[in-house]
Amino acid sequence: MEVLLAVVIGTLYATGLYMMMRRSIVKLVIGLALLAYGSNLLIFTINGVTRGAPPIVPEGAVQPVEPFADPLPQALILTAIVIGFGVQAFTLVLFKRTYQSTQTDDLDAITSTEQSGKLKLPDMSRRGS
Amino acid sequence: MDSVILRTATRYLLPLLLLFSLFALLRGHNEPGGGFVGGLVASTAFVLYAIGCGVKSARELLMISPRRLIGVGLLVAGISGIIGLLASGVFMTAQWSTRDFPVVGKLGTPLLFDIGVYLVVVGVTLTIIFALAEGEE
Amino acid sequence: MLDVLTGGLMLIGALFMLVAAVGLLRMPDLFLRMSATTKAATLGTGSILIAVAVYFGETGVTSRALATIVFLLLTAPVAAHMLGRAGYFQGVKLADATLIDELAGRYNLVTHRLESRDIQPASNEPAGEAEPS
Amino acid sequence: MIGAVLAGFIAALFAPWIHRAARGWAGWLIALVPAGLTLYFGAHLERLAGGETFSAVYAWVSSLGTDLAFRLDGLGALFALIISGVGALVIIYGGGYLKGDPQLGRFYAYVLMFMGAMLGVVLADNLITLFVFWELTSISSYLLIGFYHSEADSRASALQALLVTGTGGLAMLAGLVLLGQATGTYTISEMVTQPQAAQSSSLYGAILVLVLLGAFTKSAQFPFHFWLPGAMAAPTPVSAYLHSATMVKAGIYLLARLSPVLGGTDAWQISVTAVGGVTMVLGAYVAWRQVDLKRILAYSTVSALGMLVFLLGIGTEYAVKAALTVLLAHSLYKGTLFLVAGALDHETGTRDVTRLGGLWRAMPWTGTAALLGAASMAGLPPLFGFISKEVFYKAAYDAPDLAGPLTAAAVTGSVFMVTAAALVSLKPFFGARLETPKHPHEAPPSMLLGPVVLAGLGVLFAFVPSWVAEYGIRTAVEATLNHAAEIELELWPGLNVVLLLSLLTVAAGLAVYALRVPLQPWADRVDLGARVGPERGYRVLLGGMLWTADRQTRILQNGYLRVYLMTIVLTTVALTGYTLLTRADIEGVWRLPDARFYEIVVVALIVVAAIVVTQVQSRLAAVLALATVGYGVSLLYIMFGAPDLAMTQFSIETLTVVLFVLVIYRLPRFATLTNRAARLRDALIAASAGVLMTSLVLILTADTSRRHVTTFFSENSVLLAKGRNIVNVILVDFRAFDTLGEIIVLSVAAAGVYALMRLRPERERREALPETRATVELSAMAEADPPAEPQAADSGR
Amino acid sequence: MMSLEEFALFVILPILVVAAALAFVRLLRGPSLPDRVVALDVMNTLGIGIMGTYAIATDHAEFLDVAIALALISFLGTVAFAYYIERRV
Amino acid sequence: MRLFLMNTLLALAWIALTGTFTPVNFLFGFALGFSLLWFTQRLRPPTNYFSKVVQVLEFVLFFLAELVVANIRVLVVVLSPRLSISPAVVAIPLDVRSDTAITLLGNLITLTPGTLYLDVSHDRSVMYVHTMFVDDLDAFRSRIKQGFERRVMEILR
Amino acid sequence: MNVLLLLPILIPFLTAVSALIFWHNRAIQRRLNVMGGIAHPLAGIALLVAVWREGIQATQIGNWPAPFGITVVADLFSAIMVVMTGLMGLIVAVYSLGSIDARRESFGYYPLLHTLLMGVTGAFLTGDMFNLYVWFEVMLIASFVLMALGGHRQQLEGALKYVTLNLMSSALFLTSVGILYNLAGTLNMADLSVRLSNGAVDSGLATVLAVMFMVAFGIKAGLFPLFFWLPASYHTPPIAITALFSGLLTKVGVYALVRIFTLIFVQDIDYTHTLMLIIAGFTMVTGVLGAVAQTEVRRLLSFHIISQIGYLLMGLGLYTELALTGTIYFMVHVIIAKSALFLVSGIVQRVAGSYDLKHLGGLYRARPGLALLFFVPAMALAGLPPLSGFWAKLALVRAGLETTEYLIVAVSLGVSMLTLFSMTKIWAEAFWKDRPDPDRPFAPLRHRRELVVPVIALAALSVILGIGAEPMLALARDAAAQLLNPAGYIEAVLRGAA
Ligand code: NA
Ligand code: NA
Repeated sequence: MEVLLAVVIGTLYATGLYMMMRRSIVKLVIGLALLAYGSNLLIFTINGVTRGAPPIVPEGAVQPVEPFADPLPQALILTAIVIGFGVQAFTLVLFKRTYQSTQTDDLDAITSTEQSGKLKLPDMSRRGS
Repeated sequence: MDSVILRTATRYLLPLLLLFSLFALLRGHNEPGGGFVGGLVASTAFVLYAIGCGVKSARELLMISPRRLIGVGLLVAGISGIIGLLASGVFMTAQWSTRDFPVVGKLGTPLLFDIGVYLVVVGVTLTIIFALAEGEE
Repeated sequence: MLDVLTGGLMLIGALFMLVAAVGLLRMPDLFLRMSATTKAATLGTGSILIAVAVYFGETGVTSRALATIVFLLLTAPVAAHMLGRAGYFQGVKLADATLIDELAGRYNLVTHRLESRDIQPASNEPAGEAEPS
Repeated sequence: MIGAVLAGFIAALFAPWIHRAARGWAGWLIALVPAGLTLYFGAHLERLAGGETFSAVYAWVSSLGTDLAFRLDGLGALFALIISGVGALVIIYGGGYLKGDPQLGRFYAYVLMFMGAMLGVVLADNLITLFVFWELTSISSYLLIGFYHSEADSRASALQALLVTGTGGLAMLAGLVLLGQATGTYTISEMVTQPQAAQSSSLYGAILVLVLLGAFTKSAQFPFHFWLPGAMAAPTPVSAYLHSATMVKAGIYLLARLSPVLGGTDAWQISVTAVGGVTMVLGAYVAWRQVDLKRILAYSTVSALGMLVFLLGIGTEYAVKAALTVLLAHSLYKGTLFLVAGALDHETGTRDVTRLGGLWRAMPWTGTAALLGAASMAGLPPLFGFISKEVFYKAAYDAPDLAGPLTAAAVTGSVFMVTAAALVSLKPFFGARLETPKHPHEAPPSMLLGPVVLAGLGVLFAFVPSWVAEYGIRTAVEATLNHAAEIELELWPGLNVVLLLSLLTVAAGLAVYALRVPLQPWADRVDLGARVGPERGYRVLLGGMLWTADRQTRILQNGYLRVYLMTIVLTTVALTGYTLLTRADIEGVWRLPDARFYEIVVVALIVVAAIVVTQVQSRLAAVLALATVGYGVSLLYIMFGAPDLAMTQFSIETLTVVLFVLVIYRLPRFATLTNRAARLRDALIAASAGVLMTSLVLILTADTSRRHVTTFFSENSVLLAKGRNIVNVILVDFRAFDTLGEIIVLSVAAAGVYALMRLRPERERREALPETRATVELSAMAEADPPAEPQAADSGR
Repeated sequence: MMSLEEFALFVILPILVVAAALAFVRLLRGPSLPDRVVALDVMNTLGIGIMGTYAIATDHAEFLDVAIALALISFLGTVAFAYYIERRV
Repeated sequence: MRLFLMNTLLALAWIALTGTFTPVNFLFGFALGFSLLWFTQRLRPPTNYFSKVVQVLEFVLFFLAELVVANIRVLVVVLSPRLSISPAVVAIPLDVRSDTAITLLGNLITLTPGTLYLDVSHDRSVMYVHTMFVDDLDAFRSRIKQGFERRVMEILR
Repeated sequence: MNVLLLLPILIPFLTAVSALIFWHNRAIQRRLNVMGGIAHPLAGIALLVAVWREGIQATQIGNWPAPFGITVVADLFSAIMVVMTGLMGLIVAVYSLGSIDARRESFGYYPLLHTLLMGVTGAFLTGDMFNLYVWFEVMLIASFVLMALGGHRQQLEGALKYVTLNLMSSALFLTSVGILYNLAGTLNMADLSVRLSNGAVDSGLATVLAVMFMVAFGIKAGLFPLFFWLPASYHTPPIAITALFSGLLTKVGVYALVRIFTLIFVQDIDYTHTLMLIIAGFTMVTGVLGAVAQTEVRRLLSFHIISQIGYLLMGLGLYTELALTGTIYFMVHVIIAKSALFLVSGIVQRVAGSYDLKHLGGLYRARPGLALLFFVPAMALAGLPPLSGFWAKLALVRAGLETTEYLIVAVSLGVSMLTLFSMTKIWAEAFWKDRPDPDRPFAPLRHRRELVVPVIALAALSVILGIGAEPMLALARDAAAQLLNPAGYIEAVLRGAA
């Protein structure tokens, strides 16, 4: 199963990074989200996947029944997800405000904080559609 | 939005959602759930209400400003840790009641902490969504 | 015996959900798709949840399963209604087979208020640009 | 002794205040400090001559082997006397020269600070302490050269001097540290006792080069000499003090001080003598062809410094004696001439020798001092300069190797020095009276004291040569060589080759002076320095550095976020990938999946949805596909025993969708902005990162037997933490500290969103675009009036 | 003879995930945004079913709680989407 | 009185949710319910539960039957090779006016055969319904009115 | 002792929470800000004294034994950094009173400020890798908001890049922590140290992971070629915020690097630490050249941050006691000097109306006091003896020469020359040069006390740290010794464990 999950994880990282390297603000933030899925799933996967055995102690028992999923990575991911959510919410709004302020969502046009105007990238084109 | 059935459904859903949110919160120590999910469900209730009946009504219903709720939640969580500090000299050491309660099991500072989490999550979600919804007049 | 009941309920549920999905895929317009899915999905989920209740046979589980069903019954139509409205404002095309559209032209496109009689001759044109598919 | 060093710094602190309080008398008052120091050092001469040394050690930065160790020996005393003595005169002189200048207070402070630093250099017995003061002299010099800071020239010259001496200084620092390493001590007096330690070290070559770099830049040796004429932008008393009498001699001091440790080797003799010789000839040659008095003096200083280095390179006992004699003589006559030049400038308004002439009558005292100084510089008897010239020639003439060429170089340099001396003394004061911008008067007493005293000393010393030899030169030579020496100085050594050479020198020098106008065009043709000289090199280097800096920054910090991201991704992939391939064992990693049908479908769904996200044209459709990915991931969590995780992920997913919808429905739709090639390139880069992560997962999941702390949680969750849901117990108890941080993050994010939405710059709020305003918001339908929010009071602070 | 748990795992779950895949095809094809949202909504509902089934398959009632949470919260997502589709027109 | 009932119901719902029937849990649930009711008091339109129990039960059975029938019909259509549908959006004049009634009606319509509640006009006089199969518009209208609206009016009266 | 470890975290926490609750009352917030600002460094100093006297302090949050619970632990290095955090917090808190506008104050400036301090302090004190991630995030989100607070276009543009690139780093950090747990089965740093050194973990994979951490922290620290976010954003928020960021944020990245590359990843020093030296060299050079190319003071100083990070990394790469002493001392020095420079430039802007050297001038004559306040930290930064930067440089140079890493020494000396060059550039342009627009008078400085006192304090510290370098150097040396010999740390953390 880890093999398939490994492929999923690779895909999430790749698509996330690809989206981040676009020129659109929205794609950027979507890319960040994909990246977050990727890292969460990676932690989940590498620390041992156990089919259908949540780390919950049955009522009346003192210990969970073996085999059970490692609870610690789950707790870590949970924390990471929630943190990621907070950060993402802020990021989204920040990007929206940036768009409103600059009146463009083309990241290539958002360079005014650096003295770079003269450098042209080979793959830059005017806005398409 | 002028939708009768959304508005009506929301009014009936709200108590149900809140009830479930408390359920999730209180039971979280033993079953899936906890302050975070509980808080999210509770905020869902208010967000739905805001969509159905307007943000202003939702704010009135909530009574306390979501931002203050954040502060209160953090304070509750902090206090739960400080209780441990005062009682045993180590921050966040759990202090438990001696007897069991239904659903919750034993009452203790970890639950208080989770309540803090719950309040923070409600406050945070609503702060964000209300602020966005009220937009930029 | 209970196993058979559970299994049967699950199977019925799963099949209805499959039908809902097929309907979603096959139906020619938004409204027909929703028409197919709201029912089938609700019933399908409902059966599975009842199967869960039967399987576990605990008060807590049963009551939660039932609560979920009630919730679904309460919310699925609301969601469909909301999406239908949205579709109307977006100018979603009705299937060619549609006999009549008595709603056409009755939404005020500015206030989004729905009237009981026609307020404009034109059928509903989208007020803004539609999302390209 | 530390008091003597610190006196300058402490006085510097109070100097501006004294200046404000004492007005015109401040210079005289402040000069009491260096004058007192002169007496203090003078009072030690007797006992120094008796072979005593004085040292004091105060713990300072012991962790780095740096103590405030000071040691007064003959060499130090000679320098210290020059420093404090000339310092006193220059301060008095400066009071007159800069009378009325609002910055005069600062001038006193800087000069005093410099003096303290310079005393520190010559008294320090610890290499690092020496370096500390060394750098302080550089920075004082920077502040003083830039004294007329409104002038772009002054600023550029100050910078040039700082960069050249600073760079040399840093090289020297490395050299000194290496020297400390090689000898095992930073204490100079200890180091001197074991010269073989450094010279036998494998680092000797590096040490030598680095230390010499420091000394040569500071002492304006070719090819680093060019900063010194530039430094003439400083007020003239500064030039006299720093750039002639003292600071530039710090390099000489260092060479002398370290000559027992580093000297005596072939490498030392060849490099030091050669550099000194070239500098000596070149400086003098350039000097006579200048028209600015100060530049003439500056180049002649370069030449004199070359002379000193040249002598120290020869390194015989006699050469050292000659060097120290020349040093003393030079300080006296060059100080005189600079102060005279300042007086001329001050009184006439120009320093251009071609515009000065016949001033003797107007400025007789100044003229006298000038004549005495220049005569000393030219090496005429009966002046101290004559004595120094004699020993200089003799040192070259008696050099163990290559005496012929060395003597020739010495004579050549000296010839032009004579010309230069004539130029600064004869030309302004004699001949036809020329009109000057200002009507000349005799300089005020404060400005006469310095030149007259210095010139007078030049005469006086010539008549007490044995006293000077005994109390000034001998102890210094002994301190330098670290062994006893016999020193004699005579005003009249008798008729010999050296005297003949001296006569020849004076005659030739005066001849060049007389013929200087016809010679000038011929000389210009020989002059390569102006075209390919080191100053040009400095400019090219500086310009190249600026160009590189600009270019590099433009390329690196180009402003394009996607390029930044690409760089970071590539760096990560390259470093991690390389390490993985070279360091990790990746056997047995590739294996077949063991999966169930529904798992495969879910996985496929996620993969397809993720790819769809990248390809879809509609933003909201992308959000929906993203949500599908999220739901799919949640399903995976369900399937692998993580209900809490799934629950959280589902809830978050939904909330995220709501947020996305709330936020992005106003943003413009996607457009394809990059071309196909760029997309392909990015896809490849992204895929490489994906492959890396996939490989990592495969490698890491090949062995999952490494749980370590988990058992504790499962064993104690119920018993000690009283909860059955272990994940939740971890979150609120075992690792509640994490959760505390987590809710803080959430809180701050909420505060941030709130602030972003509500707190707008004034201008932007006023100019809110119509379409922005017209957009319907949630509250619109609820007839919302803005809720009670804090007054964003713009009381403007 | 297959146990109930196996039945859930190897019959019911595959049906449900296939249904989800079909719904996803609709999500891809649209054509309108509401169509896609309907598809997502159906996928959510399927998710509830999957979790119920999984609860049976693994004999862990905990998964039901997840299903409830999903039901409660995903409704909000659909409503919000619908609301904003309408608003942005 | 009505509030007390609601409160009790909520307490019972709590017990159902938690699955633990003990007096303490009931009291706890009651307390929770009380606070919720207090919290949500401004939302509630008047209803009368007690007398309607029978009608409600009858109604539920009717509805479940409709739901099953509807689904089978949809199943048949969806799976038939040719989609034999004749959709329409129909305006149906309304007699009920209350929010609750309209909501209930709308939900019922959506959940039953081939029909989908779309919206109600602002003045609440007309409801718009989408249907999958229609031959006769009037017959359709009256089926809705008789089958659903009547029953809804009954239980909500 | 427990309390001493927690106070530096709890004080800013309670300050922030109280300020959040009094969201509507600026006056109370300002008072809370000062109270918290004073209490924080005091708590830090108390902790430092305790560590100095009694050795490494550790406590287990929730009383769960290490390595299962989360450890809060302070060795000398941590404690020094905590004191610096408190100090910078106080300085900026006071400066903010006079420089942050009322609107920002109304929108949570003070709670954000103290949350940032809390995050930084937490990062310095935690003994757990995942908890470190959490504190990093606390610090980051607070910095995100502070950077964007006010909503000016430049701020938003800067924040966009700042946020995106830092989130990349966070994702990588998180991934690496997950892998670390997979490899070692524990998150406790001391336990990790034990398990990585006793062969329980595949050392090849550990090296791979080490490199991943290097990149993740490298982004936060602003290393070459990962620093882009810094020059893109640091000059955009109000100067008090920039000063705080410059003083603390990248330093947390460096702290993390030092921590893990002395405590945990020391199994392949030849590879990892050599790599670090290479990166350090490039970081120094590209940073300083970037600075040289700027004409805007804040940008120039921002590029310098990068350059100085190179020095900090150099010490770690050399990995000797002297080198780490240099790094720690350099850290303290650069926090003080750099913040002072930013704060001074803020005053310059208030007086002369610009941050741009082209528009500045004439301040040497008109505001000599200000000139002095600039000159001292500027020369300290350039490494002029006997100011603080010199000793830092000297320690590193000595360490480099002793380990025969001549190239990096040469680079570091060259870079120090360029640093001097760029400092004199500001000096010459803003202070010496005449004012280009003589008609525009200098503005009187309002809120003089709040603005000037912090700067004087920093300049004085820089001088004291230079002339009286020995105590701090001795402290840094002891801290370095602790770093190089992790046994004490491990013992202190795992003491209670089985
Ligand atoms: Na920084
Ligand atoms: Na930073």
